[in-house]
Amino acid sequence: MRYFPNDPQTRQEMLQRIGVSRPEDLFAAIPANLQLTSLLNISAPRSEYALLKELKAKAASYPSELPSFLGAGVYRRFIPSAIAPIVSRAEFLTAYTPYQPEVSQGTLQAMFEFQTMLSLLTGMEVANASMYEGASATAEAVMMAKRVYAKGSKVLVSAGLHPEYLETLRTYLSFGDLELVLIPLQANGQTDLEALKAQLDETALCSVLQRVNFYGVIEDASAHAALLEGFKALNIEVLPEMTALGLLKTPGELGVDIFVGEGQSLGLPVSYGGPNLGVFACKAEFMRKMPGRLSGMTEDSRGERAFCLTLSTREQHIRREKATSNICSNQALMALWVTIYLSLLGKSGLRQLAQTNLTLADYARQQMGAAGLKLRYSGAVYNEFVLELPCNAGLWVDKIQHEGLLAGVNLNRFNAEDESGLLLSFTELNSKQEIDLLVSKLKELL
Amino acid sequence: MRYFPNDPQTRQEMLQRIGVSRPEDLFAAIPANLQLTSLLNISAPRSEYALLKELKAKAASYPSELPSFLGAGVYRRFIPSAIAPIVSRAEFLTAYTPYQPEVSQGTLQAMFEFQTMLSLLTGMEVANASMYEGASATAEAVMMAKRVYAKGSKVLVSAGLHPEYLETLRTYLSFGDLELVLIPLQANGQTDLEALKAQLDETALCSVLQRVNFYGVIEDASAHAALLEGFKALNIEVLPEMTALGLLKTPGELGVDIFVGEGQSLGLPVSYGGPNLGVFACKAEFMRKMPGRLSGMTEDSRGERAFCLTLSTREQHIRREKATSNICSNQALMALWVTIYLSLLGKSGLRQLAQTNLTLADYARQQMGAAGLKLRYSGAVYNEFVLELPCNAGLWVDKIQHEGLLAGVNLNRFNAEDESGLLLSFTELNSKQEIDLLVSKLKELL
Amino acid sequence: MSVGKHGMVFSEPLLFELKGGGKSGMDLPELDLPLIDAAELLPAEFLREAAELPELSEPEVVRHFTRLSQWNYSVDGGFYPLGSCTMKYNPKVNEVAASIEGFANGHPYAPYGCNQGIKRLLFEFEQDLAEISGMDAVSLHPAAGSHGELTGMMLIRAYHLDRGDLKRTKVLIPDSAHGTNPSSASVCHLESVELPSGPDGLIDMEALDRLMDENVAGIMLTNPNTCGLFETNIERVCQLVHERGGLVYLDGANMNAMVGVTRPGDMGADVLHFNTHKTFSTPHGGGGPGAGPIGVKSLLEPYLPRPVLFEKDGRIEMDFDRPKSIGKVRSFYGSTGVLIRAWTYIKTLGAEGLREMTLWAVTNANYLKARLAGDFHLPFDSQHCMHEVLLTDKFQQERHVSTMDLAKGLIEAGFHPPTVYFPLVVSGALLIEPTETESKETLDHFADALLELSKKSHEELAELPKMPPVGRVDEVLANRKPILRWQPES
Amino acid sequence: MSVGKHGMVFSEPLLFELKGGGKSGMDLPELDLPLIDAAELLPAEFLREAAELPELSEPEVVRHFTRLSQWNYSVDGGFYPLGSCTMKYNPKVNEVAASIEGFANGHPYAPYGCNQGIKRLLFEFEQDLAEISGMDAVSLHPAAGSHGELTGMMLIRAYHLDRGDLKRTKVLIPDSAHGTNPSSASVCHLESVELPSGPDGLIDMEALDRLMDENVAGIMLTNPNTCGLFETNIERVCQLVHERGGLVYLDGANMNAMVGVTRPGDMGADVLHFNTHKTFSTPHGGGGPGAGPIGVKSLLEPYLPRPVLFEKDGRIEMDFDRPKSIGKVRSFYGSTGVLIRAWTYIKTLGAEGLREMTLWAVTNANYLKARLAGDFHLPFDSQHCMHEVLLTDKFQQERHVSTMDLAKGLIEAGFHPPTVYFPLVVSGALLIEPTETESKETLDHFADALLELSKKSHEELAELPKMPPVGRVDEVLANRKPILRWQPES
Ligand SMILES: Cc1ncc(COP(=O)(O)O)c(C=O)c1O
Ligand SMILES: Cc1ncc(COP(=O)(O)O)c(C=O)c1O
Repeated sequence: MRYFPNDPQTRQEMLQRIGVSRPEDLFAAIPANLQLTSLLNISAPRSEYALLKELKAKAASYPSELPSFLGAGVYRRFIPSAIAPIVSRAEFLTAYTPYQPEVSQGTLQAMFEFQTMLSLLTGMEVANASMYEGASATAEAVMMAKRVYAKGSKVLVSAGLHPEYLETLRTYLSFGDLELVLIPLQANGQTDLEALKAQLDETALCSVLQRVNFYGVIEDASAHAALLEGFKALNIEVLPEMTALGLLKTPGELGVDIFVGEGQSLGLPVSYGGPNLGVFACKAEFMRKMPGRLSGMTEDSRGERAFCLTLSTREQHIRREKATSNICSNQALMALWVTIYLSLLGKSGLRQLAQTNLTLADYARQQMGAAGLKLRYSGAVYNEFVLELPCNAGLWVDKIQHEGLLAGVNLNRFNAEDESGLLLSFTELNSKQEIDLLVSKLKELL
Repeated sequence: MRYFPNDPQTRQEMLQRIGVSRPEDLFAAIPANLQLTSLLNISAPRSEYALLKELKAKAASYPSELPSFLGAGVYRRFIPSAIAPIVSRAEFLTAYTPYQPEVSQGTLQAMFEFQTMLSLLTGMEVANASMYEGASATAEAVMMAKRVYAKGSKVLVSAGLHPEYLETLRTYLSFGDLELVLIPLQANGQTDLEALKAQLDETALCSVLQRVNFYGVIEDASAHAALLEGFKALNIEVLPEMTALGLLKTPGELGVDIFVGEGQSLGLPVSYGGPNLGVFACKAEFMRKMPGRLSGMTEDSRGERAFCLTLSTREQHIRREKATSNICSNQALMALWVTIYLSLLGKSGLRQLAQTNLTLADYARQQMGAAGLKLRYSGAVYNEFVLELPCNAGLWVDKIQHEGLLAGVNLNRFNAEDESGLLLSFTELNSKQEIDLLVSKLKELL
Repeated sequence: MSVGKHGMVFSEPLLFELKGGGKSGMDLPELDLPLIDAAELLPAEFLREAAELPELSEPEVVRHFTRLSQWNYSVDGGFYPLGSCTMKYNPKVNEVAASIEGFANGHPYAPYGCNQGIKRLLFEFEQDLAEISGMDAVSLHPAAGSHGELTGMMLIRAYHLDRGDLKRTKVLIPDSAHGTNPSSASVCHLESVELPSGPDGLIDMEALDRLMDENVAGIMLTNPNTCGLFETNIERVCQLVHERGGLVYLDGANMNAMVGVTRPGDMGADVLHFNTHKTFSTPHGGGGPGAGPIGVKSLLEPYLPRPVLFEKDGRIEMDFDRPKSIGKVRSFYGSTGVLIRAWTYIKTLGAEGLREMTLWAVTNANYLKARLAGDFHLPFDSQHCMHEVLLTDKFQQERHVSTMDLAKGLIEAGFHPPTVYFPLVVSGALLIEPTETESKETLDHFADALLELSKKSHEELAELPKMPPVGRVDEVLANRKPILRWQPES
Repeated sequence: MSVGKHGMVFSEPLLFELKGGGKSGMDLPELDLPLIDAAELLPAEFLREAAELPELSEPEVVRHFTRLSQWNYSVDGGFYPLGSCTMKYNPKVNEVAASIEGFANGHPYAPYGCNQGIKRLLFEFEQDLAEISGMDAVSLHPAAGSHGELTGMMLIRAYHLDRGDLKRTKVLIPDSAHGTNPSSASVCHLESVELPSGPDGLIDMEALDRLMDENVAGIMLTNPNTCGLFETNIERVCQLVHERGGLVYLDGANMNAMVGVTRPGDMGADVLHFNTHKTFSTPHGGGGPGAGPIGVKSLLEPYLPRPVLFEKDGRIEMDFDRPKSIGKVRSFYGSTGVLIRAWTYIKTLGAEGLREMTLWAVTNANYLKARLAGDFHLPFDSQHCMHEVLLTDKFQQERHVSTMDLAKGLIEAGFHPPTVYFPLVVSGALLIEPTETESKETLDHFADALLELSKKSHEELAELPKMPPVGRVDEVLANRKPILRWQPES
């Protein structure tokens, strides 16, 4: 076994020093009836060559080469080649949580830079070092709201929230006594703020709004914020497609209390939806109520700038059952990845990227409109929108796959009654040419 | 341009400090008529995404997935995943020649380890830190022989030497006054030692023998060495497929004076034949006549073990026209790659690898023999041999490619008169199953 | 190997302190359309000023992060015996596996058939984990161990609630447990009741008997526990809990002491989590990502997060129609990229290799124990240790030398310190987990270094470490005056 | 950025000193046949004892080389202004390009059609190099710059010999030339005649006139020369050489000062080499691999190494039928993996980017010159420098401070030293080449450090460097008692 360094003779020496004759003797504390007497029913050891061959065969079922309009919470991004070689440097890859700051300044400074980068991007005062991913981070935001506003009990949630986030939130809430109230969308695809208003009272714990909502429509976040004024309910913004912040007003400017994002959209591989990256930021006043790790700037014994984990008294390893979250291992490497991505992209790059997404989606809307196809919602969009197909979306998507396009997400997946909705996403990896091809396929339906 | 760090304003500051207003002013020393007045006729800048797409499309013409029996000087090897991440560590990849030992101990120790590893593998007393590749290294060996034995003038070369090595040697010799005499092969595929004997006299500078010769036949190196005894002619051994040293007697044991190998066979990617790796080793007595870099063990100012480039007085940057070779940049990273490969493979692994190659080639020989196919030579082989096809080898190879096999090297490429010879190579990447398929295709010819 | 040397490591400003302006380190794909200004399409009040991200070239970014990396200690760089974390070697082939194009690009909502390959892999992985743990079903959704704990506790709660047993709102947790256990319990509104350990470091059966009542949903225990000891009474514990209507959660962080040798499912556990980033060699990444698959007995299967994978007509399908499911605990289906690595590891080792792994992980720990016993206090010595050994600074404290001093001294000597001051059941804990991928040679170097340090005075150690890029870091200051982001100088 | 700090770097024994035995760090592919013992197939006298290679596990090997790497200075880690070597940033995308499966696996003797893609790429690359240099044809065979020189000189000899001009056995080489020039000339049996530089560091036209006779095959010159100066008389030089029957070889190591601005072909060069590992950003790899393509005017085209690429019916073919070819200079067709990287670089920059590259490489060098002039002796100051600036230690020598002292002081300050004591035409040379991929910020740090060092005493500097893993290394000892391999202790 190529991973085990001690040869049989060395092992004998070690066992001798320990005072046993076989390694099995070391397990004497395990009752005999619990000890396995035969090998596990798992395949025999296999060579690296054979395994890579099998892995490639398995991966080959995915048609990577096809133009794709799949989004809906996980976005295809151009990923510069410069990121992976840095992230996979053993010093980042094979270290763990920087508990010992003297030998972890690289991780700690990168975490601090991530926090800063996300603060700059969101306009929020404090960002943490990562959560698992967007959906559970949304649940954490609601739980944090409860720590901030103990009297609140009603969780107001826009129906524009990603269905999987919503389902996750429901799961988290189902064991406590918070009540989840769903606020419907209007015909234009924006959240019905009147309906929200009707629910606002002192029992309202928070209002959860996905700013570019699941159906691609940009919410009127200022109006949302204005509505919440005068209530204790916290303003929680969710944003899976974070590149929208290359154009859209920051949650910070909009008075958001807690911001939750999905960092996958900032240059992480799609990777079947994981590992992804929960982005979590809030107002400074709530800092000590926040979940997750934080890197702080401090000094070393020589008086030089240094970094260390800080405000750990919020965390499970100190606070145990009273911690602000149970999170321990998190998405540190993904946060590093995103930090490098944003460093490379930079100020002007981010803007250009967002405008590119906007341009492509707009071109598609125009072309589809011109072709007589029906858009489900009229609200302004960023890089996604819903098409109302004149046929069964699932069947059409499967058919079109064989014609060489991954045409979009069939909304039936999230709503059994929705048979015609197709959610299309446009990123910098798409082109006019691909959109023209898509439109030509769609035209065949008319 | 993403590779240039200075923004326009900084550039202005710099130009100002220099005292010019435009960068073009810095080129005033270039006569005006030599200055280009328009852009080069080279494509416009292209994005990383577009280029990688194009590169993948270009690479796709090669059918990597097909079973392959191509060898003939460049060998398909199983390459463990652990090598690339180390070799591509920036500290190895983006450093240069370790002229400043204080900041290059990593490269220097690895070079020293390579030299040791190759000494152990070949049984030769001294190995250098690398040559470009096998063919030019063979020419360097002959030129070195001339430095050792100044009176020699006749270069005896076995016809079993790789044709491209032979052609390279001819090129190098064509500007001096050494005479190249080709020693033919016998019917069994071994070099005709009688013919060699007839050429041996005091004008014989050296005898160049490829031990596992180009046609796959293992030469009788002991007899060759015995023959040279009593003559001043140097015994030069060439070995493109170095894994044969997992089984075969070392050149050191056989009294070889200069050994030349192609390190590609020790775990480097095929990569269309380059970059590859010249391995060069010799007896200690010739050390100061050797070409190429050497890392030596010494001490630092604290009395601790350290390494540095040594015997540099042989080299071009010191000795200029009197240097032992003109080589400067070499194949350092390839040497590192091979060092890691051999470290992973280890003593038992190398033996197993060589036996695997031997086993597969033997199985193929047995099966083909049993099927009534004709082998060109009867001599013992390692992992390659020549099949005498009952048809035009070139046409058959092209046809069989379309049936899903890269069936071997058509020898017509090297000899216009040879229309039926097919050189087959078997490595650990082949299998019984693949060989059975090949044999079944070959049977169709009978 | 152990002796520290100076190195090629330099100071490096913050990203935001590098001079930028007007550049980008990334070229976006060419757009075959004229770029539309956002202001033409979106209402002005929707739009922002450009975010003040750094403006750097690719070489600057690469150098910045390369330099930062050079300040980190890592498994590839040295011995990292962080107890409870299983810092074993992370095989390089695993990284190759996860980055294969079809995996890296696979979209979770792609049409029928596209993801058969990855689904098959995940299904196989579930089966292997079930076999390894002796459980009936596995869910790969949880993102890390603690997320697995939470999911598992939700299942236990769902089970009781489904049976109408509404009063079970407490959970027993040994005092030696990891902090995530009580914390995870809290997140799903279970009240933690601390179960004191006996003098042998094991579960105190009397206390269990006393505390396990009809308000208790179950027990969350770690086996081997965080003292490196196998809970010898594990069957009786499970039996007792079960008899009184509770369920057993087993924290599988320490599976590296059990794989191929014994199975939690056979002991009586109803639900457990795995840490792929511990037992199954996926890299720790400076804090993550991990993955925390859970295994359950069939009584909990109906409550598993949705969707659940199953095989039908030779294809792997997803079952969304799970009426009793707790629902989702995250978006999509898990840390797939991490799970691919873990699959590769299990398939590489195979049944034989997995057992070897455990045997030699435990041997390595006991070898260190043998080397250090005598000079260090062993708080619990009734059995061989499992895959990690717990020491304390009791003997050293007699000379005012603390665990912290020893830890910083180890840094100076070129090692990563063990886990310190955990578990909390002993004072001045040093929890040392060597893992099976370390050589005797390395263990000897480490033991030699620790033995030498243990003889030093507090004064000598207090100045250490001197060698790393920074001296001892002032964590108190960081807490008192939190600076959590860089601010432009105004 | 410039200030050195201590780091995570440890001592490491030799590979052969690590304890091994009975293990391998590699699993070979499964063999579906019984393994045959070699003794059954081969005569016993052919066979060896197993080679005493190390027997290590994968984790040990990975850690060993990771630790070694941590002792190296690198471009990604810091400023590396090694003159004449163009240590620019090596883009990461180039590495991805070369490792694409079809390229990495492509066998040079594969049947018809398999290698169309790589041949097309190489053909395009030849065309781009011809355009960049103003030459008529390009060969990609040579493995590095010096190999290119040798090949080029062979072409020149072949040309003369082909014309029956047998007496041209000398070659003129300026005294400032790189050592490879005279050495390459020697390998193809040309006698080097040193051409003294004028007081301005440029070719002395009178000396040229005197030495250029009918026994001279040609001249080998470097432009810009190794003093960082453009040979202003280049056209007259070429003209004179041509008039007297010689040919002009241009050492293209310094192309980074010319691409997109001026072309050697237009100056009169007949043959030149490129160093892809300098101008075209392919990594230096601790000494290689490089690639040294050559460009020629049409008069030398018939002699190019075989085979030559050409286009026919939309396909790229290889022409082996070249009766006047010098033959091959290596096996196969060149350092393909390196050439793929260089192609990617050229296509990334495009015409605009290539010119920018040159403009800013020269600007960076002149900026350093401006910062350092006054405090350092500039031996030649008649023109702006090109992409590198040559200083000497003349002023510092007044206080007994040498170039060597400054170099080691720079190491201590966190920089790689410039090229030292080359070119030989000045005493105590410091040849500084910043390249275009360095920021002003870095240049300023470097200039500040060098200016500070230049004020130190010899005594202060003699002790440096202190920070790297080793102190000053005893090269004299290494030469006196060469130890070139590890020996098992007997
Ligand atoms: C015993 C124990 N349980 C649980 C956890 C939590 O696992 P994770 O960090 O994967 O969330 C840890 C992590 O260190 C642990 O040591
Ligand atoms: C001026 C000059 N010419 C030629 C060479 C030789 O090039 P290579 O090292 O690629 O053989 C060099 C290398 O440093 C050089 O600086």
